[in-house]
Amino acid sequence: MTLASVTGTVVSTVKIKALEGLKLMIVHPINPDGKFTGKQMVAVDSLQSGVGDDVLIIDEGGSAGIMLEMSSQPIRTVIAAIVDSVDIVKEEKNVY
Amino acid sequence: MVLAKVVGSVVSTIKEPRLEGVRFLLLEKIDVKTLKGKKDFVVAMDAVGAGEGELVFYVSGSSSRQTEITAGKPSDAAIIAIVDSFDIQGKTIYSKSGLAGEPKRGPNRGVSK
Amino acid sequence: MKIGRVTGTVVSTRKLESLEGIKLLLVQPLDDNMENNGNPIVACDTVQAGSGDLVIYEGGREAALALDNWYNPADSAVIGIIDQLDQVKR
Amino acid sequence: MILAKVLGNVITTIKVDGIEGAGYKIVAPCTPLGAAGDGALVVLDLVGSAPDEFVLVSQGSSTRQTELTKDKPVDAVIMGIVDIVEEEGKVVFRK
Repeated sequence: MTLASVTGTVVSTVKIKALEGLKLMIVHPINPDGKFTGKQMVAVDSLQSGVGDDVLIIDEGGSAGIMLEMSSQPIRTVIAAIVDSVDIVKEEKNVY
Repeated sequence: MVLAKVVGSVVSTIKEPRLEGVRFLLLEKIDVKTLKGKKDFVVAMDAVGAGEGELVFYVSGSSSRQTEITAGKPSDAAIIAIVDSFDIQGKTIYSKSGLAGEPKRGPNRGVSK
Repeated sequence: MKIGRVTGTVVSTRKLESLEGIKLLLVQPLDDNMENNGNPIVACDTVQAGSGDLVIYEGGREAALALDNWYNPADSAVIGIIDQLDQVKR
Repeated sequence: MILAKVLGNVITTIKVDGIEGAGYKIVAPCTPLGAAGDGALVVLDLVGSAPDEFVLVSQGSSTRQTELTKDKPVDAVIMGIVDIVEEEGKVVFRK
């Protein structure tokens, strides 16, 4: 799973059957400090997230199928959770 | 599988119902030669009871659903083992202290070179 | 499926039993412009491809399905030799 | 599959893989000439390799297609030890 920030929404009228009725969001992976990293993607949202929310995305077809209760669907990126908080241990000295 | 250090945890109330009761840990991938974090983060389900500061490795993709904790859940990364030690070309790079006894649990376990 | 060029072969004597008899090819993945893209991979041969051949290969779990003995952990297989390739210039 | 060089062993006692009889190794993906890059992977060793050996690594769900790894949480395995690599008609690596 990857931490990401919801940066926008996508509206599409002409689309494959599997995507009908599903909400699509643009998500951009972020580091724990909130900085953008990597490339943005489009994820299916079933949790009513909004622009600005930090979320956990899963980028794996089988998991997307489990979440959306579909099988052999051509969708692999889904929003799995809306993040409340990320706790990071303070950098301890001599951790290793 | 990829070696990573547990650097934190992620809390979420609104989530996919099947993810209820699962711990999400924040992992930072490490450089295996220097043990330094690579500023490359991933959130993984915890299937072994790992604690912050520990060195672990995780499986990705559909293989991550093959543990008791993650079976049937939407998951693309699961921690499957806590690393005791590892060596490169015969030289021990990392070793968790207290190997002989029961590993100490809790957030402030002593982990030293 | 992806496009690559066969650049050589790999020989392994100590290997899993399920891989016995399978020829292993060194395949250089190519990008949209037919330029080398990353490190070569090793793929199982199912079509008697040879060095220099332009081929299509499949990655992932489906790759092993191209082999007679498909129950093995192979994750890439050459499944076709390309005779001709037409591409629209972008 | 990719070519990789075995760097060393990974020892674990607390694990949930349910696998007995195979250990974990650290490997670095490398070129046919044996030059290893920066990246490193933890892989399950199914053939008994030693440090510095050149091996074949398979990744993904295919790696569950062995008797030992069936239905186990594994996404990378060593499945062969490389003896010879021949490139452009020339032997570029021989064990």
